[in-house]
Amino acid sequence: MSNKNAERVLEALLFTSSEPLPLKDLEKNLPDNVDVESVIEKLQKHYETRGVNLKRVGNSIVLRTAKDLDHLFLTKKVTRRNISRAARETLAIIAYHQPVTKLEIEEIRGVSVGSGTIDLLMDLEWIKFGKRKSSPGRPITFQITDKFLDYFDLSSTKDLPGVKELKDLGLSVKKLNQK
Amino acid sequence: MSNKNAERVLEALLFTSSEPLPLKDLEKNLPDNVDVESVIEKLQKHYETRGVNLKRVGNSIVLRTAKDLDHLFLTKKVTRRNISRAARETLAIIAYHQPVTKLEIEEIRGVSVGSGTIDLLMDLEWIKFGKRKSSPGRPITFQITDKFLDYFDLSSTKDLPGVKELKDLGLSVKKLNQK
Amino acid sequence: MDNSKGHDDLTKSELHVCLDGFEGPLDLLLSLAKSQKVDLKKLQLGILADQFLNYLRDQRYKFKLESAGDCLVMAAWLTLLKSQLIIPEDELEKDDSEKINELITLRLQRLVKIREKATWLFDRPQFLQNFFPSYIYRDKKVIKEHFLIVPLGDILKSYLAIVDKKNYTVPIDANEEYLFLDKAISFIDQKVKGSNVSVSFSNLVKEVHALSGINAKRCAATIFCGILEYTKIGEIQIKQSNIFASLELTRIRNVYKV
Repeated sequence: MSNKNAERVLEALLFTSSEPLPLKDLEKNLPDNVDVESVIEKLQKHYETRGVNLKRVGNSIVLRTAKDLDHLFLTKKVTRRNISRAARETLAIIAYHQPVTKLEIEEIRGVSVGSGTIDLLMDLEWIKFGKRKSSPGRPITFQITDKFLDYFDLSSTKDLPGVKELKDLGLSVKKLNQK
Repeated sequence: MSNKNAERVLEALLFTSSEPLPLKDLEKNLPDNVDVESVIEKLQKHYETRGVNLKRVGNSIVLRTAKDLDHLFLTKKVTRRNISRAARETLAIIAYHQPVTKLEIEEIRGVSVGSGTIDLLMDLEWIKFGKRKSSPGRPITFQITDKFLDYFDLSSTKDLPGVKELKDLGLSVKKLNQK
Repeated sequence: MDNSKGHDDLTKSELHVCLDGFEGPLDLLLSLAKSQKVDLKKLQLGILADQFLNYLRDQRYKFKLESAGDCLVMAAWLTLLKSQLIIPEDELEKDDSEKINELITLRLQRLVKIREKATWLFDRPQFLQNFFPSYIYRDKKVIKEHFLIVPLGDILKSYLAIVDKKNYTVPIDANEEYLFLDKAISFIDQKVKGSNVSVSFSNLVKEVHALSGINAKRCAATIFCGILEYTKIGEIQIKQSNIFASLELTRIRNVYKV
C-alpha cells in the first residue's frame, strides 16, 4: 500500500468514528510495512488548517471540528452537566497523580470518597482501573482514559500544567513521619 | 469571510451531519458575498482523491467514505450498544470464575446461556475453551484469553477488582440494565 | 453522551460531610486559613487552631460518626500545636510540633493546588461545547470488530449485579463489627513505621481494641494479616525470642525502593 493510500484508509476510519480510535487498532488496518506514526503526522499536518482537526488523545486518534467554529453548532451543544465539586476534585487528583488509589485520593481531599463519585467518573468513561499498587493490601488504582483527554481537549497528561509541582508536594503525608 | 474559511465552515458542517445537508442550509452559514457553489466545487476537488469524498445528492451535499474502501467497514453487527447484557454477564462470570463450565455459568446467572452469546464472545476471541472438568460428563470449560486482557488493558485477571472492592467504590448497578 | 442522570444527586446526598457546608476538616481548615489572608506557609496556626476548635464545638451535634474521627484527629493536632506555641520547652516535642505544622501546611497547599487544577480543567474547551464529533453516516455498515468499545466498568458491574441478585452472602455478619484490613494497615503504618523502636504486637492489639471497641480477637487477626503484608514487602520485621514470647515489630530501615 502506498503511503497515500494508507492516509486514505485512516481518513475513512477516522471520519466515520465519533470516538477516539486506538493507534494499535488503526495500525491493524494498514500493511506491516507502513509506519502508522508517519501517516498520522502527515494527516495531522494536512488537517491543521482545515475545518476538522486531527487530534492525538493519549494512545488514540480522533477527528474533531476546529474550536473556532463552535458558533456553527449552537443547536448541537449539550447542556453542561453539573458535576459536583467532589467529582471535579477527584478527577483532577486522578489526572495529576495517576495511578492513584482511593485512599490516596481521600488523603488529599481530607474526606472519604462518597459512593457515586467514582461511579459517575467511570460511567463518563473519564477514569478506568489501573494496576494494583504493590503497597500492602495491593489496592486497585485509577487512571484517566483517552476519552477524558479528548473531552478536555488535551493530547496527553503532559498538557496538564504544573504536574511536577504537584508531584513535589507529594502524595503521601507519611513521608514526613519518616524523616 | 475568505474562501478558505468558507471551505472550513462547510467542512465542519458536513463532518457533523449524518444526513445530506441541503445547499440552502449550507448557504445560510456563509456570508452573502460568498458563492456557495464555488466553495463546494473546491471542496469536492479537495476530497476527490482522499479517503472520504464529497457527494451531491440532489440539492444536498454529503461526505461519504470512498467506494474503494468499503472493505474497511464490515457488516458485522457488534457495536457497543449491541453487546447484550447476557454477553456482559457471561463474560464477567468467565473472568471471575475461570475455568468454568456452561452449566456453572447458567447456575450463577440463573438463566440458560444462549449459544449466540458464547459464539459472540468466541468470535471476539475474548474467551476460549479450557480443559475438561473431571466432573461427570467431563464438561468443557471456558477461559478468558490474552486478547481479553489486552483489550481491557489488564496484566492478569488478578487486576480485576473483587466484589468487595467494587462495592466499596460505590459502583451502582442500577443504571446498567437500562443500557 | 450519557445515560447517567441522577448521579449528581447521588454524589451530593452522600457526601461525607461532617461539618455544615464543608467537605471535611481539611476543607474547613482551608477556608479558615484563607480568612487570615496570608501565605499558607506563614499561617498563624495558633489562631487557626482556636477557630477550628470553636467551630467544632458549635457543630458537635451535627457530626456524622464516620467522619467525626477525621475532625477529631485534626483537632488533636491543632491542640497540640497550640500548646507547643505556649510552652515550647521540650526539644523532642518541639520537633513533633514542627512536623505537624509542616504536615498541615503541606496538606493545605496540596488541597489548594488540586482545586486550582480542577477549576483549570473544567474551564477548558470541552467536547460537545467547543468541538464536535463526526456524525458521518456509514451506510448501515458497522465498524470492524476490533473497534468495538465496551467499557470494563460495564463488565464488572454486570458481575456485581449477578452477585447482588443471587444474594451471595459475603461471609461477614453485618451486626458484628470488624476491623478491616485497610484500617489495620494504616494503624500499623502510624505506629510501627513511624517509630524508631520496636513495638509489641499485643500492645498494638490492645490499643486498637480500646480505640475501636471491636472484639480483641478480631483485631488481633486483622492486625496480624496487616503485619504480614508489610513483612511481605520487607518493611517490617517480626521477632520472637522463644515460643509464646511476645512478638516484637520493628521497621526495617534503608528500604531502597526501585
